[in-house]
Amino acid sequence: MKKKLVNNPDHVVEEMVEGIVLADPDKLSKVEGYNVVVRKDSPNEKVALVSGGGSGHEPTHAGFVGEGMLDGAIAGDVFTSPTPDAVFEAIKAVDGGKGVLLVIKNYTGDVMNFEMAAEMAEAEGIEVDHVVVDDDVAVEDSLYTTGRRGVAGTIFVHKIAGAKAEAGAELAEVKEVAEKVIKNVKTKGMALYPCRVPSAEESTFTLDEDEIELGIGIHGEPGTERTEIMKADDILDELLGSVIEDLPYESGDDVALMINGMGGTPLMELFVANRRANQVLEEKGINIYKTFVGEYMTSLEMAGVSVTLLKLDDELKELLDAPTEINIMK
Amino acid sequence: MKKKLVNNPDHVVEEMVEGIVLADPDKLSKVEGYNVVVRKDSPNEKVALVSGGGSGHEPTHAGFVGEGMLDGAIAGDVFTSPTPDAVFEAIKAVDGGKGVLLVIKNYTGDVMNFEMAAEMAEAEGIEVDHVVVDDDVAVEDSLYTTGRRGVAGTIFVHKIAGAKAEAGAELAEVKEVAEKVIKNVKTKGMALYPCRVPSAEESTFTLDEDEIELGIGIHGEPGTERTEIMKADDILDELLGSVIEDLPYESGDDVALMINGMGGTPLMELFVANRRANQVLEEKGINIYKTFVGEYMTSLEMAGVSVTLLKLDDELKELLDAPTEINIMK
Amino acid sequence: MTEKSKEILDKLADVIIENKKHLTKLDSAIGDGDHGINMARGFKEVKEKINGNNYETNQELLKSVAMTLISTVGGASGPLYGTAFLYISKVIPDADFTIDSLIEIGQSAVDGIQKRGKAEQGEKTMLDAIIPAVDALKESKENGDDLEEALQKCKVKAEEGMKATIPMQATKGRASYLGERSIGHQDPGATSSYLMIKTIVDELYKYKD
Amino acid sequence: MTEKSKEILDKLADVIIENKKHLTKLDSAIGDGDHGINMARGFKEVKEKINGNNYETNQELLKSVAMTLISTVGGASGPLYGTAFLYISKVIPDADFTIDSLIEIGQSAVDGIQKRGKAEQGEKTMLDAIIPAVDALKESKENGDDLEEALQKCKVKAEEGMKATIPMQATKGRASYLGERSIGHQDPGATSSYLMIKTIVDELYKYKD
Ligand SMILES: Nc1ncnc2c1ncn2[C@@H]1O[C@H](COP(=O)(O)OP(=O)(O)O)[C@@H](O)[C@H]1O
Ligand SMILES: Nc1ncnc2c1ncn2[C@@H]1O[C@H](COP(=O)(O)OP(=O)(O)O)[C@@H](O)[C@H]1O
Ligand SMILES: [Mg+2]
Ligand SMILES: [Mg+2]
Ligand SMILES: [Mg+2]
Ligand SMILES: [Mg+2]
Repeated sequence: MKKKLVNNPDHVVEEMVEGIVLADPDKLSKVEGYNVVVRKDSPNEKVALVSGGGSGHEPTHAGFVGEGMLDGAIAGDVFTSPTPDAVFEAIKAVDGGKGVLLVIKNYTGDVMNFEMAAEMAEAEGIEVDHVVVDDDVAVEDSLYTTGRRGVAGTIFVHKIAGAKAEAGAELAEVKEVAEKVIKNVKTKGMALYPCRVPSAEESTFTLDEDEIELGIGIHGEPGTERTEIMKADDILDELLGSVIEDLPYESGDDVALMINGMGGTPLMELFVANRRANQVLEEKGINIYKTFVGEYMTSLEMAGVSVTLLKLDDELKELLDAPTEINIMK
Repeated sequence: MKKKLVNNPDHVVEEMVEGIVLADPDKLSKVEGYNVVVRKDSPNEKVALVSGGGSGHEPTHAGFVGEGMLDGAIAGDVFTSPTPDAVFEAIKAVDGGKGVLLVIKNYTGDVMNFEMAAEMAEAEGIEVDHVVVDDDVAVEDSLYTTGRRGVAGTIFVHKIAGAKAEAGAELAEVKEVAEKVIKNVKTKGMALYPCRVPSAEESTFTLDEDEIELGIGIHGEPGTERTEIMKADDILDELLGSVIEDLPYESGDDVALMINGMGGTPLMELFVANRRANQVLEEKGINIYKTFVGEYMTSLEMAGVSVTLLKLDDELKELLDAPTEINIMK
Repeated sequence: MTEKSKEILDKLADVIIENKKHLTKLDSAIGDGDHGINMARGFKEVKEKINGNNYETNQELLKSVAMTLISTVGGASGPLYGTAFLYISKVIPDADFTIDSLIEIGQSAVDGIQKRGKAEQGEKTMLDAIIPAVDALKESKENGDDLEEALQKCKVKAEEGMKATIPMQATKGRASYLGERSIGHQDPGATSSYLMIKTIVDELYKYKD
Repeated sequence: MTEKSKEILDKLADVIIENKKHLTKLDSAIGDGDHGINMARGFKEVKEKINGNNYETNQELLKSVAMTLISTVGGASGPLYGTAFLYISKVIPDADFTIDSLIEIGQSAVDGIQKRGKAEQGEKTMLDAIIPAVDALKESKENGDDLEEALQKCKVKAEEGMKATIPMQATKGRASYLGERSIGHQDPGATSSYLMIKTIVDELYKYKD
């Protein structure tokens, strides 16, 4: 996959951010000089939610900026965490005096850059706290690693913490509910075909014509296993099986289900995947409270799917259902 | 692209339709024995809107079934128009006594199969009328062809006719506004990479690693021109140029803009395209009333983009803005 | 009486199914590469349908074939062939076929296809195989040919008609999007029509005495 | 005084930019293939920044370098090297470097990187090149080596440390996702650290008298 609909790869993130804001100019604005998208009505008198990371995961993150979800999003270079000054600009733009919660995906670079930004903001008297999302069950969670990666489960953190903030909660309460989501959300993904960053000559990884990769990350980082291509139902059984046994999700649990396309997967295939996920969950007695099928956390044009479960209690259900301007989370 | 997330290709449409309904079981239901999706609350006391066609264009058509848009959608085999009996079932399921409008995309097969279904329905005393969408400016519109193809502009017909029906209009009025949309909507698309139907061994067409196809249809039908890969801005200038001069859209016009991904295009690239489209329209003095960026009318995993303009008057604006359950059209 | 018709239709279905790849390949060149798939899907159903049911009359039998094609083929060819068989079902006698009854059958097929598809001869469609075949029968009638002779001429004309689609530019159906680029390819629908006519002729020939 | 430091930093930037492909390739094997891209982007900015400005003190100069790296490199290496230079800026003298001041500078870099990244020696990171280099300076001080000797030993130890990352299993950063599969590859961050230390040593050596 050499061809791309881009101009100069060095400017692709900036041009994308301009395109995002131009698609919804009444509600979004760009922070001058930075690849930062914020709600046009910022700052609001509420706890503000800020997230961000490398680009290439669209609609994450800027696509979730809007009432009921994020107040600001920082777009780093493709697959590269943004720098602290950009994060700091986002924080300043959205802080309405009630403090800012940073939602960070668990990558060393993201964590450090956001922490530095938090220090900068605190030095200016802005109250800042953060949570780190690590929902990818494909990575071993041990004291001897940097821990699990943050992937599609992040969207549920944005939605639920966003609703809590919108409801007028304090920073500590918003953080608390975000951490409840993080504790109850698990994801596993796979790839059929790799992606290529606009500035690179080659794909980050390669897969043979009869090979797939299970447990892959959203930057084409290696997964847990390379196997022969299987049929969709078997792939789903494998992904969902790992997710279910990890928490574990049990009979009688209410869950939100996300079938997330990695960027190059036809929607047709995501619905075939959703069918099997429903069958498996029904067999296990796990109740689907709400289903999300589509592209939420992509990896450029990677073909593949990830499956996310979030275990819900009454509070999380209410916040998941709360109104938001973000169409694909309604 | 040989690998797909499917089971038996012969059952892919049926499994997809099951997956679609399972994703939204409170609002959608499947007509038993047919690949037909209808609003669960059907029939309603209003003019009903039915569309459909070959599968592989998701979210079209079933993804647009819901309050404010379609009442029913028929999913044919991949890239093959559905049969009249399935269309007839959809008509029967949604008719609430005020008649049914069929929205047909201009392909010989679609037109004939829907017309036969209409005859069947009329024989049972159901009032049926139809419109034929032909927005693809890439095809020459002459008396000596079957005319232009129906592509992404169809979504605007669904939205606006759907809103009119929801508002309580009569069949003739709904048809009239649908035809107004058809007269004012134009589209042109292009492909960077082809798609492959699940049952086939090979892609419908091939493109070299430095080649793109302009004016391509949504089934990989040949376009107007094969050229070397160009940068995004040049591609947009070309597509939008053809669209603008066709109606023509003129300085002072208000338009809705749709930047539609063909299935395998990263959202990042669609936003880069949107940026250029905004620049071009601004230069020409054409006002963008509302922008839609995303996947609306796809062609499986084809990589590429189409650009649609709809010229709006006050009536069309109001109907475009009218509430709908369909998230991506809000 | 329906036994003989059933056998002909069964054989006709086999021929279409055997030619699935061939028809699909022709459609890949100027259409969307599914004509063989569509037709084979439909005629597989036809075989099951007619062999699993008893029909009192040829009319009933043909109507059943028509409805099966209509509800399983899809695409452009589904309604066209479906309507052709539906129109045929209205005129087909239970008596042995004569040149007269064959003309009536053929003309009904053409009427059905034209009613549905609004195409004329020369637009690079199935009609380019069927119309010459019906014309041949009419000519035979005027010339006073016997049935055997008439059938042979009918088959030859259908084949010539099919081949005559090669230099034509399509102005109907999906191939018309190609404009001039549709020239030089044989039309898939004309090909499936020829295969059907050929099979019917060959089968009738078997029973000729 | 800042002229000499500027020259060293300018040379250091050149070396990193020259090694863009090499560092990226190392990162492709066990990371996400952007270390060289990230570092080159940052040090290109550093060159522009320092050559376009006048600085009164080395502290000012180093702080400017730190802030530039922090705001342009991104990824994991941006905040780590940025913090290292920020910490260095707090201790760097304007006087000629001595073993003592070099130890203080090196230790500040280590402190900054550890404050930010919370890694220890042996986790297959940049620290595996830097810590041995600082330890060498400390040893030289105890042994009473002269500056020249100390610098040479420092460079050798940095290179040994970089190479020692090859058999290590990564437990920090992106490479840790690979688990045992990270073994057998040289760490890109340790490599860029070695290149910086080598350049500084070579440049100081030039001015040694
Ligand atoms: N209007 C028409 N009248 C008669 N035959 C037609 C017409 N349009 C298309 N056809 C025939 O249908 C054939 C294509 O059938 P098929 O491939 O099954 O459908 P589709 O074009 O929908 O994929 C063409 O080769 C042509 O012979
Ligand atoms: N916690 C850490 N402490 C010290 N160095 C680290 C740490 N995490 C990563 N590194 C270093 O960073 C290098 C990778 O940098 P880079 O590729 O620029 O960032 P990213 O991993 O975000 O893509 C690794 O080779 C390693 O030496
Ligand atoms: Mg990186
Ligand atoms: Mg077709
Ligand atoms: Mg076809
Ligand atoms: Mg890296």
